Amino acid sequence: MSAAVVTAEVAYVLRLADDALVLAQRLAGQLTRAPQLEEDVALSNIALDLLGQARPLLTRAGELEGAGRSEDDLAYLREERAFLNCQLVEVPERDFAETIARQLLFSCYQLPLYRVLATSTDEVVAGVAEKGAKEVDYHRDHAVQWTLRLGDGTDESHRRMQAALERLWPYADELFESDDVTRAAAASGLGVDPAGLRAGWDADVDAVLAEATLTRPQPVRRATGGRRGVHTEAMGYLLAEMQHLHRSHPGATW
Amino acid sequence: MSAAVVTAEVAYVLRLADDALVLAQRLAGQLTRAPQLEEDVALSNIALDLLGQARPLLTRAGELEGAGRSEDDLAYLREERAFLNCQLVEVPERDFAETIARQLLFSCYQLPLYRVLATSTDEVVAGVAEKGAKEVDYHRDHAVQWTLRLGDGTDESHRRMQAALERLWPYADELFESDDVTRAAAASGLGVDPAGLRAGWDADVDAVLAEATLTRPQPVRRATGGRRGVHTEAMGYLLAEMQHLHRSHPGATW
Amino acid sequence: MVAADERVEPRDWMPEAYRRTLVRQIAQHAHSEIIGMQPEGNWVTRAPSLRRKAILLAKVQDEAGHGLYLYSAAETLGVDRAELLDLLHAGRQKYSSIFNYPTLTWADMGAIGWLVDGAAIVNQVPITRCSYGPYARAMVRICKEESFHQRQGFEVLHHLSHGTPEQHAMAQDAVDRWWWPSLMMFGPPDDRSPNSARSMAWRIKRFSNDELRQRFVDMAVPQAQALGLTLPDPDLRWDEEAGHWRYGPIDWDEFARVLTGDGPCNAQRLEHRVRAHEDGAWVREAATAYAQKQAARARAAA
Amino acid sequence: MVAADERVEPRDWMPEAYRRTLVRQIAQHAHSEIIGMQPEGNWVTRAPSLRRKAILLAKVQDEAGHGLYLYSAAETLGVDRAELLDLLHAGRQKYSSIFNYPTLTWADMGAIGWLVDGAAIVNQVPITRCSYGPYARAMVRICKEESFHQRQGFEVLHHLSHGTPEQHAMAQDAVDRWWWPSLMMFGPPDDRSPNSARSMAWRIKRFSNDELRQRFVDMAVPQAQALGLTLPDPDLRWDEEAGHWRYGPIDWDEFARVLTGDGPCNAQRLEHRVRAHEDGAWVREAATAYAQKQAARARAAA
Repeated sequence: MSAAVVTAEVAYVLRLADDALVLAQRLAGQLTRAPQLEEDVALSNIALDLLGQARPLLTRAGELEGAGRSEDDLAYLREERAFLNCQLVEVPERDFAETIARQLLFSCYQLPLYRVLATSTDEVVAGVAEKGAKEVDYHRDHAVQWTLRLGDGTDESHRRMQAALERLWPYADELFESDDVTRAAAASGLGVDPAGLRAGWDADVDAVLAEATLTRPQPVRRATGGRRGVHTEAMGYLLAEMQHLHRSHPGATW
Repeated sequence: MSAAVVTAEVAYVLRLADDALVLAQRLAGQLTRAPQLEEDVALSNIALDLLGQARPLLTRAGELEGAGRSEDDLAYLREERAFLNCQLVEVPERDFAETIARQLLFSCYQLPLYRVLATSTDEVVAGVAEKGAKEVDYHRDHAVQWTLRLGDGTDESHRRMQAALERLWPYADELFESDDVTRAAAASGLGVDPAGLRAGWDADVDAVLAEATLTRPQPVRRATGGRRGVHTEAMGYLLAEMQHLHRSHPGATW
Repeated sequence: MVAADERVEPRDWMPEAYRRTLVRQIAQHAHSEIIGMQPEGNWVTRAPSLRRKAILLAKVQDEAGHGLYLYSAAETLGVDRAELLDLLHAGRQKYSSIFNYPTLTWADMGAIGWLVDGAAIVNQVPITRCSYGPYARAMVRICKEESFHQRQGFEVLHHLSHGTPEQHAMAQDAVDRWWWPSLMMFGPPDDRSPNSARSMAWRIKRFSNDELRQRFVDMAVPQAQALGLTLPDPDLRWDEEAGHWRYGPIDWDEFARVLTGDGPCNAQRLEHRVRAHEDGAWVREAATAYAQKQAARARAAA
Repeated sequence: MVAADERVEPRDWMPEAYRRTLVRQIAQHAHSEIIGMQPEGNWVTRAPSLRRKAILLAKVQDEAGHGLYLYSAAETLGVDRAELLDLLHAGRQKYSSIFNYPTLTWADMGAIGWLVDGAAIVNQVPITRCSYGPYARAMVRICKEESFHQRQGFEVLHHLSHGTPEQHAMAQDAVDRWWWPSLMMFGPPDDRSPNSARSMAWRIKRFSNDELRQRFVDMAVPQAQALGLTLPDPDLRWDEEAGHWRYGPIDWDEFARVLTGDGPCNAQRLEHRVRAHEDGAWVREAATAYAQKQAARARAAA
């Protein structure tokens, strides 16, 4: 009912776009709730960067699809099963430690990904990735600094940061899944097969955890499905909130 | 943009319907979260009763309006500013004490209201009210029993129940507001001017609070506006969740 | 008595192993009812019409009621509900693995009703004749309500399947996702189900896993045809000779993964349940304290 | 120096009453920026297009930035941010009452930008020439950004006003609700504003409440005409002789009610703020503990 009808090329770009869009939406939901004003600034900045990446990617996906869909059509008028983001970005955070843990796991994946995508054969993808890599470098650094502070801060912050990692680690494997879409994108030069990014991610994250006196989780569970439009139950609520107003005024512009 | 265009008759019936619909929606959101299984049964039962009252009232409002709108059109395709429920029923509960406090304040108002409405000149309203009064009698009793248990239970439950009353009391005055709509409804025999219910409500609730060793709050604030479609900021999220799926499939039936 | 096909009642003597097996099974069944409220409860606030909202709400309420009967049945065996809930919350008693899958669209309300309740009924109807009286009687009532739920689920899917193209696709997608997990509800194949034989000897169970699974498939295939939906099994074919629908291989690795914690919602379901229970502790304590005060007042007044 | 129209800088001597007045005003202004994030933050996740979402998000971020500059300006007077936040959270310092109204529709994002930011600019532009240097300089930057926000708000309303009938109605409704509260942002009328005279003498304030209010009305009326929206004041009329738009009576009782706690969102805004602060306590403690450990490590290594 969803991704099955789109080409591998469109699906690949949508995955990139949806990761950025959905994480921006989650971070935007944290606005005015940060532990200090500087973090309201920092988190909204990250959200703005991600939204700024999502928009040209959605537009590009619409162009590649060739059905005349705009960035807003794709953001506001797709059903949940047609969103191709990884599940990690949709998981609602329950405290600041989870916000940071999610950002750490995701940025450590997105940074090397964007560095390679900067040479994509698709000019839009390459442009977003080149500019985006600089932004994500900051996102990663922000997450690393807070991981150190929380991991090596107080007993409570250590406990919370470790718990946040335990909760989110099951969503990490999905970032590196290969399938027909990623293989086709890698073959054509449009994209990257993310399996190749795994070793670097492991080394990067492990080093941060070690310095932060945190332990790498060993979860039983491995989430999967987001890339095929199978999401967590939290996703429907995120979309209901995001899309409701737009869908309430069919055909209107804003 | 909202209630201004509807007649007093339609507005009156919509107010009754929206009170029941929105409170049913709030209670439904508590499903699977009750402190014990018996309460999951009891609260969903109350939600079902209220939903069962809302549906014929919405249908009737649609008939009186004469624009061909069905119960679902009115529930799913109205904007927030056209919902005429009191604000009390839309306030999200933060713990079981608030669920109970809201139900106590509302049922103690709805029960005498329905008893009078059972003689409404409108057959649908009279029918809903007659059947509904028996249901609400149970809702009130349920809320009273829990108010006693929580008020006169442990120190913690007393503190929480008192805090819940403090939070919700500002929404009580709105239940008894008179305006052109209520006066017209009272004059025609369709409805009741709720100002006349205030003294009975005070006596009823005060007696319960006294037995429950709770203190009647004296808040500075008096919420108002719901009857003119001016709601709390929580209302938009409630409607986004409630309406999203329906609005995502324009024209579909279910 | 078991051998003589009579009913065992709470005050009758029973072997300890029989009692333990029954407690475990009834508790697991009760836990499944209350955990099973979550995937459907997930759509009550978003139901696409008020009529469907009322039906779904009533259904989830019924499940809470089933939980209550079943915990009561278990209590006749000398355990209490709080104890059983503690075992559930500690992860020491199971619930049906089917509820570790997420409900992603409204059509899942149809698929759960039709397939999951359908499979549950096939599993449970024989229990209405099981050897332990209270369990058998609870099951009579539960099966009656579940038949009703199954028809409602079928009706949801039928309506979607014959609705807009998007609704039809939504229905097909839900059936694609729920079909195989439903077949897994009957448990591992007979040659890998060590406890079955004993349960059958004790007449807690009356048919083997594979027998019940076949019965379910034989019912579901023509219903799918009536719905205008396909089942996601390329090997599905009618075996004229045997008079059965033959189905393809089941992914027992997936079954094992979900059973041992690696399902999409295992952690979520249990956390939700534990949170509701913990958040409600102060309420239960207040009720107890109030009841004690009332009793003391009654004594003082007497 | 004040009298000589020069700037007072942090190290300059200043009368204690001048310092106290400044601290109170700058703190209230800073608090208004951070409380003011809430009504707009309320719509970021629901913005109807991605472009508007980005603009709104950036605007709310700017408000957090304004809060930071202003707390820094206050800190030059020898108080610290934590102290001022405690006073806010305890209800002992105020923020602008305008933020005690709810944002009910998307059009409120336009009305807040156009009217609320518009009124704020009229109030604040004179402060860019106020006698205290750090405050004046913070205000230069803030006013520049707020002009930008005001144009964006105007643009949102303009688009809605010329959109579908529902969008036009939404815009009109928002203006109907925000107009009078915006006029109240200039404070009570001059004859009931006891502190104004002193603030004007100290050049913390440079124009009276009523002067600024009139300036705002004179700007807003033609803008409303350009928007194709009406202002909810039947008494509004052009006074040819004076060259001013005359407006009807303001409901000062409503102003007093909202100021003293009986506004639609007073409790909600403060609770939200206090909760964010309390929920973040462990994070701030962790940052402090980490910084101390790092400092100790640096000393040990030295």
